[in-house]
Amino acid sequence: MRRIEFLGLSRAYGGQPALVDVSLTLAGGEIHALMGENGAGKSTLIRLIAGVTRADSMRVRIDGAEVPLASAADAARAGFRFVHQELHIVPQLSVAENVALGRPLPRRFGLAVDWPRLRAEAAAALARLGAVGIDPALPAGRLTTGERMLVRLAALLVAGDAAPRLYVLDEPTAALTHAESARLFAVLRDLARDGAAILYVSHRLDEVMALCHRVTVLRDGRVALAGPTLEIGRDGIIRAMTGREPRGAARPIERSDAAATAARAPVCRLDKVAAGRLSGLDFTLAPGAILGIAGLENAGQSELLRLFLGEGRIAAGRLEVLGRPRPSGPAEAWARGIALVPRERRAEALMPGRTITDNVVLPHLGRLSRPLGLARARAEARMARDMAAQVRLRFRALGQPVRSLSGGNQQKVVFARALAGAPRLLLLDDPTRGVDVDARADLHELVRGLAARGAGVILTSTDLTELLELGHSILILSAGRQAGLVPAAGLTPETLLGAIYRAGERAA
Amino acid sequence: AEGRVTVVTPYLAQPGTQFYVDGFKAAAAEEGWEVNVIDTAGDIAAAVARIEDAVTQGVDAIVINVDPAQVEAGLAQAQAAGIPVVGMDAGMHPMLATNVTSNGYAMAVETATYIVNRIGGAGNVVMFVFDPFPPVQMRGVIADAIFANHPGITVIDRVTPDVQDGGIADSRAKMEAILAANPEPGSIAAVWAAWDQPALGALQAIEAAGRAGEGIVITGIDANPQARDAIAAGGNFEASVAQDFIGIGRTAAGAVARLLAGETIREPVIYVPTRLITAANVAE
Amino acid sequence: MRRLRRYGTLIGFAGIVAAFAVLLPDTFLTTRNLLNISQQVSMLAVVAFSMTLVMAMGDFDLSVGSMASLAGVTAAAMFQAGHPVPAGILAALAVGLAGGLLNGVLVAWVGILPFVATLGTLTMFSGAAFVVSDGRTIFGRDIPEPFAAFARGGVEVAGVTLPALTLAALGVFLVVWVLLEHTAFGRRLYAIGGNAEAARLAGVPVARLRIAAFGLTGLGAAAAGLMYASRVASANPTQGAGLMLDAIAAVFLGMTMSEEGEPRVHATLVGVLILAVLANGLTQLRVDSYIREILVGAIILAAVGAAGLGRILGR
Amino acid sequence: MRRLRRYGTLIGFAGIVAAFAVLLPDTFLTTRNLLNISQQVSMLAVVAFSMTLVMAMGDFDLSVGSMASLAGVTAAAMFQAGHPVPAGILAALAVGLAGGLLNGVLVAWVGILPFVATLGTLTMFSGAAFVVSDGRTIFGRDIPEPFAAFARGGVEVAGVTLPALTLAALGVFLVVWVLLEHTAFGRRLYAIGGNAEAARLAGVPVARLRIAAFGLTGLGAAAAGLMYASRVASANPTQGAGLMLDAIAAVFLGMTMSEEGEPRVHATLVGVLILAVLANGLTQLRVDSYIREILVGAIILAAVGAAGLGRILGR
Ligand SMILES: Nc1ncnc2c1ncn2[C@@H]1O[C@H](COP(=O)(O)OP(=O)(O)OP(=O)(O)O)[C@@H](O)[C@H]1O
Ligand SMILES: Nc1ncnc2c1ncn2[C@@H]1O[C@H](COP(=O)(O)OP(=O)(O)OP(=O)(O)O)[C@@H](O)[C@H]1O
Ligand SMILES: [Mg+2]
Ligand SMILES: [Mg+2]
Repeated sequence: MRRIEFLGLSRAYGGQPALVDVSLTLAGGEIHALMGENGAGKSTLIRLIAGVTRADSMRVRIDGAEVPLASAADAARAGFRFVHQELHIVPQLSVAENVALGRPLPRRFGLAVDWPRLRAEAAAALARLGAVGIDPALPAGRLTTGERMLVRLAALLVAGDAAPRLYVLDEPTAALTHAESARLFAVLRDLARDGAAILYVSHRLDEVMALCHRVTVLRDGRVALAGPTLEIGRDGIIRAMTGREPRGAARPIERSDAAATAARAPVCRLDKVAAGRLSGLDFTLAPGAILGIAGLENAGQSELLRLFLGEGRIAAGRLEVLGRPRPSGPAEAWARGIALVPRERRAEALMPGRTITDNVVLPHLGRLSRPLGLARARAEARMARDMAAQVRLRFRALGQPVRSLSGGNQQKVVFARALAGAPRLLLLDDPTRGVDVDARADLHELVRGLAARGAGVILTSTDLTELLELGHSILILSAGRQAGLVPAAGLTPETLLGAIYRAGERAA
Repeated sequence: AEGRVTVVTPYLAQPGTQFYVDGFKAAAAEEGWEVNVIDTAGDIAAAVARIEDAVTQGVDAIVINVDPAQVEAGLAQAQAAGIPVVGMDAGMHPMLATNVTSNGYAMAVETATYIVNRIGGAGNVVMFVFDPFPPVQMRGVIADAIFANHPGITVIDRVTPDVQDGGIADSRAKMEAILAANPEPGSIAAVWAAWDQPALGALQAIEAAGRAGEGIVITGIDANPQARDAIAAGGNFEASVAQDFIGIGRTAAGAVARLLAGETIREPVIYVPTRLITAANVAE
Repeated sequence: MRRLRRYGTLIGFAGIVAAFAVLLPDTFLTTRNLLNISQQVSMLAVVAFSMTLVMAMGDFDLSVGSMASLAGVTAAAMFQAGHPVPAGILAALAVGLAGGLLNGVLVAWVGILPFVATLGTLTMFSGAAFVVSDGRTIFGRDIPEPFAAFARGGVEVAGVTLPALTLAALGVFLVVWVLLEHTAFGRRLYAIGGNAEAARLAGVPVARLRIAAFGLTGLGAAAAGLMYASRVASANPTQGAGLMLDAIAAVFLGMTMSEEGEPRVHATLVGVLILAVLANGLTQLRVDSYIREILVGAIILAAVGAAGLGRILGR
Repeated sequence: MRRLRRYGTLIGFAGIVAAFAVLLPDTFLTTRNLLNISQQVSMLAVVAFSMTLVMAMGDFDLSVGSMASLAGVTAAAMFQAGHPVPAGILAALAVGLAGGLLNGVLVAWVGILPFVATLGTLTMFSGAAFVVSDGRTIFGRDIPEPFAAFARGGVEVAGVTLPALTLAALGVFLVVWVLLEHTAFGRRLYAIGGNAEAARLAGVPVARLRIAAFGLTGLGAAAAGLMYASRVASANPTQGAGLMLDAIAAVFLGMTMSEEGEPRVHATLVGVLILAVLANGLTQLRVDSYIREILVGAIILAAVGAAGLGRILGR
């Protein structure tokens, strides 16, 4: 059996250690989970072994033999393949070229790219993931988030110069639907059975328990625990991650929160609204209510949320927000107390090069400034510091660029921005993507607290458990149409999934 | 005698400027001066700045090849520091000790009347002009007046070429378009250019269009070596006016020498003679 | 390493100044020469400062040079037609503001890339400058004495006369500095530069701010054009042409000094000074014009190169 | 909507051609005039095509104009010194390649922003061109007849003489097209331009490719400089200066035609043709030169504006 050993990995950023003397042994045929809170150092570890970030120290042995690992090319030669945490596709290139990115392309006459073969190879890799609907010739810029992730995953599977020995995936399921995830797991099990080693990062404990043979837990850049998954168990993993006892199950949904405020004017009211792909939207959101939107990937969840920002043209029906017609655009929306956590944190939410403070206070600048628009740096810093504490952000300084935060902590910055103004309508588009279990519970608590104080919340999530944990009621979207509105109580992820599919079939 | 002299010009890339700078340098070498030539590539404010720098540096004299009115801020500093400034084809100005140049009106008279005579006072004429630059603008005015004085002459186009590339290529493209728009043989009798580069561009366009045989008369001004070659070849480019560039440079150096010797120069402008160049005298 | 990265360009600048101070002990670090430099560079500085506004949004304005020319000839043409000095100045500034707003509308509403939009208006403004001036240089009697006197004037402070042009540039610097560093407006411009789509979704009125910023840049270009016209006591339709590339270069030089490579107006000031000091010092050293050009390029690259190397090694 | 967005610029171009065809029925759409246009624009085209290589990576090369001048005077100076024509051409191309590689190294290894790096080398190359030529125009007997004859020559095909310059530009077009569209090299340049981080993570050798692309752009600029020198049978140290901004404009015009706004060389060709046709047609219409400038700007903006509006409305 093949053994891949990473020994003594260390890396510090600006004097702050992100990884301290971490060692990790992977075996062929095994799926190995790498767990840890946001900022624990998982992605850093992966960037080191991918040769894209310089390690302060690192040794690599494959079957006992030392191998160099100083560049991405070295990693490719060693047979390592990666899907990194952020979605890295090139929108200008075709799907097929994205699948083959960084690999030698098949050629004709030793020069020109052999397009038919390139496409065939990409199509085969995509088919293995069940993504038969994606045309390899299409520009990747036209794909949805989930499809983009599938393209990156397919890139793992195409043939290359060296036989693949190790597959590394950093939170691959964060953007995938249930069905797509299931497909991916089957493929990973196949790859392991064929003798490859797999290193798998996820914050979803269920996945890890079901999929992985062994687990290594990082805490503050050090190995906190390592061993067989089944022996350690759920609670053992959480204890190792947080250093505390696991909390109880999620708080039962308190319907009284909603009931107390139901009498007041609704937060928003939709009367047979049709807009773009959306149709038949007909519901009222009371203060304190949390509405979950469920549906297949691309059923129109994001468009629905964006309606309240003033985007999209309303073709029929009436939409009222906070007692008035909807705002004319995002600027007016934020001013009226409507806040959004967008789906794609990199593309739609963050200014990666700007500081934490800049990112948090952006929509609230008007309120934070003196007359004539003179900015008050101290008030801005205060807001950022308060909110960072509320979302339990792990950061070095408020002045550090958001780019240098871990993925989950970047997401918390987006959350902090949305919560900062004590919004009256909170729109959450898959809001806890990549956030660790513990922090996720905190964020959920914040959302419930906001609702308890009378705000309305509308939420989508690729994670059905999250929808059911937070939502008071669930709206099922099917190809843009409102196909049902049901109380969340009594639903399980399985029954909800069934309802979504049934709605889909009815629509077809 | 020892002497440090700074020459400031925005136009060094122009062939004419290069020659009088050469003339000036040659004379300066004989005098044993240290000469620093500064080109500001068309930027007048930078010319002011460089004059100021020369004053700071404490040179013994400054020579400018730029409209003095526009660099008055620099001239004022020079005057305050007691440093004499000589114009080399610059223009007349009270703060200049003197200006050495050719008579621009006379040059335009010579080429415009050459064309009038050659085409018998009748026909269509294309003019290449450049009004942003006053010395060249006034040539255009003179030529306009002379052509207007002959009812048989029509000016069918008054083109301002793009001079960024030196003026030849764009003039050629413009002339090609004009030829295309006037396809009849004889529909263009002459091309008058306010300096040589457009004339050369027009010549290339006419030859490339296969219309060299129509007898289109081209004239330029400056008689730079490339123009002289063309005139000597006996084609459409028939005449240009030679300024004595070297002479202007040398005369300017002479003026500087007189000033350094403590003399005051009385005349505000010193003219250096020019000469019409045709196939007859081009070989000289 | 991070130090070298951020301060590389500044160290380069200090090195240049030190070198000239040693090579030109009697003339370089004199009050008079420093004031001369400040005055020589004032027009470029004004353009570069206001260019920083649009570059904070990640945009460009290539039309500033021809706008400066247009503003200059507009004022001069007004003077020529007998209007008083304030009227000419106001007209020129109005033209600058209008041209800048046009750029903004083309970029923000019509959706043309800033590079293409301002290249188009560059051509248009330049054509307009030729039309307004009839292609001539307007000078001499046509330029009123008080207008030309401005550039020659100054304010006496503690025995030193601070040139009016220098003070004007300082004023523009202060305005842009306050705008960019101390107002919500400036913070929002930087947000647009950081991620325009994210800024829009976070409630930043992107289109309106873009138009406003381009308007201000146009205004700044017009002010620089007026300063230029006053300094050379004349106006011609091409005199501002050289400003554009130098202004962008100054902003980019400054950008090497900030960690995330965003333009900051005080860094732009350093960029402007590098260009000015090089021109002044090398002239005084009587370096041959041609060699000087090669040197300016090489010195800029060396100064910036230290910063760049720092960034690479720190990765 | 997507159609309008992608084809707006192309429709604009067709509109321009149609307008000139109607206004100039006898002279515009003639073989001779079209060949003239193709020849007039060939040098700009070569620069723009090779510029497309670096712009595919999201970079710029501002030094192409002064590199073209430098290459021209290098060849001419070789001729003047008595070297044969092939030696002069090779020397000029070698200078272009070396200068381009220098740009690449400054950008990829030293880590200087392309804008600053190539602005620095622009100045250096321009200074070098002055030094090589001693600031003069080299012409006449110094330029060997066979060299000048190239630009006057052509290849007779079906009774029409295709100018040699046009054919040279077509050759460069083909090479760049194959490189960008059909080789792994070109596709990786697009990967760098589209998402440099993704390319780096995927193991694309970013630095090496950048250096190679800049090298090729330098080579292209040198080739354009040689074509220019051959066409005007002379070389001076500033004659390429106008090429840079126009080449970038052409690439940007083309970029409005692609979905994700990436430069494509066939789109660059359309951009180049728009500029050339406007210059030719408006001159033939004898539009006043000043008004012509305004019109060129306005027409370009209108042509591109349709594309931009499409993008906005389609959003
Ligand atoms: N480029 C960088 N500059 C400075 N600090 C960094 C940089 N990249 C990562 N860090 C720091 O290193 C630490 C580990 O981050 P890493 O991204 O590895 O966390 P992670 O375990 O992947 O978290 P998540 O689950 O949120 O993705 C964090 O404290 C982060 O702020
Ligand atoms: N800034 C400029 N812009 C356009 N063309 C210019 C410029 N400077 C010079 N030229 C052209 O280059 C030609 C050669 O320059 P030069 O300075 O020798 O002019 P000139 O013939 O000496 O003028 P003058 O009539 O004053 O003696 C000029 O005739 C002029 O047409
Ligand atoms: Mg991570
Ligand atoms: Mg003269």
